[in-house]
Formats: sequence, C-alpha cells, structure tokens
Amino acid sequence: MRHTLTLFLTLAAFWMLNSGHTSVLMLSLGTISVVFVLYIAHRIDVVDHESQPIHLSYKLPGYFLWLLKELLLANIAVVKSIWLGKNFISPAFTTIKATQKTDIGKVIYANSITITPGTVTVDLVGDRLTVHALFQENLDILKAGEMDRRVSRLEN
Amino acid sequence: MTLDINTIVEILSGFCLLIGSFLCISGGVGILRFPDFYTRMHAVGVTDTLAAGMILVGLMLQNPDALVVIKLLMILVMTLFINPTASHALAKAAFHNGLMPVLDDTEILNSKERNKTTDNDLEPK
Amino acid sequence: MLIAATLAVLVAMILAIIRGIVGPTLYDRILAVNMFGTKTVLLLSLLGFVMGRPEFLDIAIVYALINFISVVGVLRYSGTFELKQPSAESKEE
Amino acid sequence: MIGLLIDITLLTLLVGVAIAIARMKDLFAVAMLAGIYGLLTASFFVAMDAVDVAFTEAAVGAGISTLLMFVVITMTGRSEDPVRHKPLLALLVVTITGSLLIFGTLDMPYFGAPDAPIHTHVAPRYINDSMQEVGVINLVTAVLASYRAFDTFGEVVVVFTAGIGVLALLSVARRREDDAVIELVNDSMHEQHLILRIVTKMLIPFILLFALYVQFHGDFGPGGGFQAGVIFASAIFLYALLFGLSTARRVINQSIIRLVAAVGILLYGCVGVVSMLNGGSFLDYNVLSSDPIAGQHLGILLIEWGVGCTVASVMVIIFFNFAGRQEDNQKAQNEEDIDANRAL
Amino acid sequence: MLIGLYNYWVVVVLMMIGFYIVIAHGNLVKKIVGLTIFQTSVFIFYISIAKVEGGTAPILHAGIEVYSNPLPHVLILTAIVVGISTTALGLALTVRIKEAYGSIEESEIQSQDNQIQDAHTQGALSQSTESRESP
Repeated sequence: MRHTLTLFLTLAAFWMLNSGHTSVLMLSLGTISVVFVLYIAHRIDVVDHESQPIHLSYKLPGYFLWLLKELLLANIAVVKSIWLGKNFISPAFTTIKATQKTDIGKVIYANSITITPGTVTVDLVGDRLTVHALFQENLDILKAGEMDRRVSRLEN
Repeated sequence: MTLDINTIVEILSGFCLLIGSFLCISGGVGILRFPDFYTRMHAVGVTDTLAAGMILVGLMLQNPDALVVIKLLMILVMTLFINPTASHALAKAAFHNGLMPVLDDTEILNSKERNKTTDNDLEPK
Repeated sequence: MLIAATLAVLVAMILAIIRGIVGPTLYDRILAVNMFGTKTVLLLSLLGFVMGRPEFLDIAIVYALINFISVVGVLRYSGTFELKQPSAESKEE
Repeated sequence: MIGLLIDITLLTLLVGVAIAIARMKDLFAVAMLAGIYGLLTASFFVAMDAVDVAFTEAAVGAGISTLLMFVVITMTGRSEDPVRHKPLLALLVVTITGSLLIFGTLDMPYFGAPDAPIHTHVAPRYINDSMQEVGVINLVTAVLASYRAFDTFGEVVVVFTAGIGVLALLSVARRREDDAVIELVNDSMHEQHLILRIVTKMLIPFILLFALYVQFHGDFGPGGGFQAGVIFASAIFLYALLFGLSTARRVINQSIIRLVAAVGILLYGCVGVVSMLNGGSFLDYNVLSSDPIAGQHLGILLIEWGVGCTVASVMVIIFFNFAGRQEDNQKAQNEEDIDANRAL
Repeated sequence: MLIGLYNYWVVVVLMMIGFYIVIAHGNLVKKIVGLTIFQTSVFIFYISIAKVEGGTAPILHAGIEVYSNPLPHVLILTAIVVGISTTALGLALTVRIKEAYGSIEESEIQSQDNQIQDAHTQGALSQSTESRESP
C-alpha cells in the first residue's frame, strides 16, 4: 500500500512537471492517466520495495554528492588516457565482494561502479561483482571498499 | 566594469558547454582509439555521464523557463539512470559469450589479431 | 558556445558511426549505437536552443527511453541473453 | 547558417550509413546500422522543424523497426548469401534512374524558398485560420485530426489491416503454459538480470505515463495518438523482453488487445457518424457541441484516443506474434538439437 | 545553386541506394531494409520541401510569424506508422517463406520453385501419356 501511494505521488509529480497545464480538463485527464498506469503497474506486478526504494530516499542525496565528486575525478583520468594513447592504460579484471544485503543495494553499488568511468560491472552473481577497469589503480580503490561501505550505509 | 548576474550565468553556461563539448569529442576519440571492447566501454562512459551532464547543465543555465529546466533535468536523470544499466547489460552479454578482455600490455600489442579471432568466432555459420 | 557544442556532438556522432561500421564484434556495434543514441539526445536538446525554440524537449526524453529499449531488445535477440552458467568464478583468481 | 551546416552534415552521414548498409553482409550489423539510420533521420527531422514527425520516427525507426528486424533475423539466419544478381546491370539501372531524377530536381524550387508552390495553396489557410477554425496551437494536430481527419482515418485502417495480416500469417495456436513453469523461469531470469530487471521495474510506469502524457498533449506541443501508441507499445515490449513473453501474454490478455485495436477504429468512425447524425458532414466536429471550437476539441480528443488505442494494440499484436513465432522456432530447434545429440 | 538543391540530391542518392539494394541483393531481409531506406528517402524529401527559410516548427507561439508547412508533416507522420506496419507485414511474409523453403535467398527460392514446376509438368506429361495408353 505504501509503495502504491509513493508511486502515485511520483507519477502525479511526473505528470505535473511534464505538463505544466492546470486547466480542469488536463488535470482530470492526468488523474485518469495516473490511475490507469497504476492499475497496469499492479497488473504487471512492478510495484514493490525494489521499484520504490522509499526506505533509502532520505540518504540518497548525500550519496549522490559523493558520487559526483568521484565521477569528476574518474573522468579526468579516463580523458587523459584517451588523449595520451593506449600505452597509458592497464586494463584489469577481477571479482570483488559486495556487502549489501538487499538486491536494490547491490544494484545501486553495481551501477555506481559502472557510472564511474574507468570501471564497469561486468557481472553480478550473488554477492560477487566482476569488474573490468581501465587502470589497475581503479580496482585497488574499489577493493579498499569506500564505495561499498557508503552504499551499505544507505541500506540501514 | 560591473559583472551582473546574467553575465555570470552566461559565462558559466558557456564554460559548461565547452567542457561538455571537449568531453564529447574525447569520448568519440576514445571509442576509436581504445584496443578492445571493454576499454571502449569506458570511453563511452565518459561521454555518457559527465559530457551529457555538462551540456545539459549548460543548457539549463541558458534558459530561465521553469518547464524547460525541469525537462532538461529529467533528461539528465534518465541518462544517469539508464546508461550505466545499458552498459552493464552489454558488458554482461559480451562477457558471457566468451569475449575476453585484453589484459596486459603484450596482449594489447596483439590486439589486432585478437580482434580478428573474435570476429571469426562470431562469424555466422 | 551553443554552436560549438552542437558541432562537437556532431563530431562525436561521426566517430560513433565509424565504430559502428568498423565493428569488429557485434558488441562494439551495439556500444556504438548506444553511444550514438546518447549523442542524439544531446543533439536534440541543443538543436532546440540553437533554433530558438527549446520547448520540444519531449522528443529527447523519448529518445533516451527508446534507446534503452532497443539495446535490451538487441541483446535479447542476438542470442546472447539466455546466459550460460556464469563462468565468472573460474576466471581470474 | 549553422542550421544549414547541421542539415548538410546529417544528410551526408545518412548517405554514408546507407552505403555501409548496402555493403554489409552480416545482417545483424545491417540492423544495427538501420537503427543508427533511424536516429539520424529523426535528428534531421528536428533540424527541419518537423518535431511531430521526429517524435514518431524516434520511436518507430530506432526502436520498433530495429527490434522487429532482429527478431526476424534470428529466425531467418544471420548472414547474407554472397552471390549477387548482376550487380553491374543493377548499378547501370540505378545510375540512369538517379541521373534522370537529379536532372528533374533542377526544376525544383530551391530548398527553403518561401514562395515555392507548396507553400502557396492550402498551407496559408492552415497557418493563419486554424486558430479560429480549430483552436489548437499545434498545427500538425489540427491538420491531422481535423482538416484531414478522413485521410487519417484511412491510415489508421491501414495500420489495423497490417496488424490483421501479421496475425493471419504468424499466429500460432498456443497451449496454455503452466504457471509454475513461468514462475520458475522468471526466478532464474531474475537472478541473472538483476540490475536490468530492477531498473526496468522502476522505469515502466514512467514510460507508460509518458505515453499518456504525449497522447493528451498533442494539442499543445509535439505529440498525439500515433506517437503515444508507439511509445506505449514499446513499454510493453520492454516488459515482454525482460520478463518473458509468456508472462507478458498472461498479464496482457491477447483477446482484449485485439478488441482494443478494433474499438479504436470504431471510436474514430463513430465520431464521424455522430457528426453526420448531428447534421454535419462525416468527421465535421463543429456540430458535436453547441460551440464549434468546443466541438473541435472534443472531436480531436476522441479521435486521437482512437488512433492511440489502435496503434498501440496493433504494435503489441505485431510484436507478440513475431516474438511468439521466434520462441516456438527456438523451441523446435532445441528439441531437434537434443534429438540429434541423442542419435549420436 | 549547389546548396539550394543539395537536399534533393541526397534524397535521390538515398533512394537509389535503396533501389540498388532491392534489385541487386537476393536476401529478402536485406531487400526489406532497402525498401526502408527507399521509404525514408521519400520522407526526407517531403520534410525538406516543407521547410521555409527562417521558419520554425508549426506550433503557434506568440511573436513568431513564419512557420514551416504543416501539411507534409502530417502526411509523413502517418506514413511512418503505416510504413512500420507494412514492413512488419513484409517481415512476416519473409518468416513464412523461410519456414516453407528453408531459405530466404531469392535464387534458392527460384530454383526450388522451378524444380516443383518441372516435377509438375513431368507428372502431368506422364499422366497424360498414361491416360492415352490406358483405354
């Protein structure tokens, strides 16, 4: 029920932000559409704690700021290697452990790795992530586990 | 000479767009220059995240219209949300189908032949 | 500056197309298409501003969504989606 | 100037991609390039101010068409036979035709000329008077749904007919699959594609809502029934791709989809008939309400809704039939393989 | 002069590439891709014609006087959706041909057809000789 409500609210916000029309006709069409989409979403069974991670929401902004900083640093490194040529990269490949308990936590972690240039999550099986990195150093940083800890902290 | 807020925003926007353009081209060069599929994927990651972000932020600063800013923001969020997922899916598919990454330097030198062999592997029967 | 950014995006598009044509593997091509899609989204956003009517950003949103769907579709039907048993553990380590 | 530069670059790229398509033997690569080709065309349409068209092409050219191509290639084989049928003769024919056509273009008015014949007949009326006559700020919607509604009706019928055609050619009687089996397959898939699945789950409601938004905002900006239908259908494709066709078939009832396709057209036709009953001509919305403008709005809303329903459901029907066929073929293939192995 | 007609020339070139694919390639799927290219060239032609120098998208907005011509946009918008439906129909036929002939190469289909035809004519001949002999 909680998830339905949040989905309803986000959908309504999505509609209003997109539309920007406040006439009665548009608002009522919007309400009908949102309810209809809610019905379909329930029918195809995509409303649950995984698609509506409300329990994480208030911690996410802080994490995103941190991720943004990481992103900037990683970009500089990759761009440098692009222009300097292939002798300056040292592709590496390894498996690391994710300490998150829930699926959604693992997904956030895996996507954070992928979104940072220089590292890509190649596989996610159980709690093991296979990561391909452009530089050996990237992997060392990942193994140090700062990102892992931060995502785990989101969970509880 | 006084700097009013509009000029500052204008300059900021120009700066963001400039960085974005540079990153865009870098990514494009990277996808051509890097030796194998997985490393190319990192190059694409650059353009997908920071370049897109910079250009979209630069555009947001260009226009004071709220609706336009919100839509740009929405595009930004979607790019940041969707692209890593797509990249991951792609990398996973490639990995599970036996496309092995080129790892150390000696292998990079041989990457030409490697690429050829992978192509042959994928050659239709 | 807008014009410079548009040109930069166009250049990146050309480079992506070259990768798409050269290949060599199917995955490289999919990667190129994916990147091309992102570039298209940026180009469309920029075009609106260049031509002075930035209110048509809906199209760019659709592109972002469709791009995702086509990548998933392509993976699904290139016979690479039903994964064999994960061999990650046997590799490395 | 910059507009012209973008225009020329995009067109040149289009030619490059088209030539690459012509030369490639691997059909998968051809389909990928066809996707790029669709994206390029759509960008070109935006540069040419045709935002509504770009909207449709985005979803169709880059999304659905590539997807269908892929499904078909998995069934028909990936590589093309290297033998060509008299390429020199073909080249000759093509060159002659092309040069004749280029000779023909010499008489065309220059690109963008404001006094070209096409801009002097009906277009001024659409641009200047449609606000008083129809009251919709998106002129494309006004022309599509009001001035040329009869034409659009025909197009929708064609789409519907094509859907029926695909149904007739490809539909197979399906045995009901066991729920438990579907459940099992789903669970294993969930393990394997965790990230994709969770992101898709988050995304689908928004794609659906976005499609409806496009449907109802066709009056104010680019959008309308055709675009909305295609986007809505692609959300369902995404679901079917990730959660399996049998799951999608179970939650999205096939007979209801077929019904909706027909109802869409009927709705369109009925609006026409009602306007006739009210004393107007077929699809003349002015008589639908006491105030002509209100009548126009009502009429456009209804027929766009009809178009949206039909297009969405026909696209879903087409995709489900192709994908179902593919799945059956795959199954048969697998069984054959197993038999062959056993024989060895 | 060169710039003024460039769009139309590109359209002709694209159309001819599509045409070439259709007549010179034997693979049916490739032929359909060729048809798509051909089709798209027509779309580009219409949209190019609709452009007015200095105009913007045909969505009314205060303070804008010049709009591109909306009529070709309407025609092409519907044509795109109809185009995908007909392409789907073509692809469906291809799938059926593959199932019936085991191939989608034109030459192979032709030769199989010829064999069947030959078998038929021979069968008919032998039948007629039989019928002549039997009384």
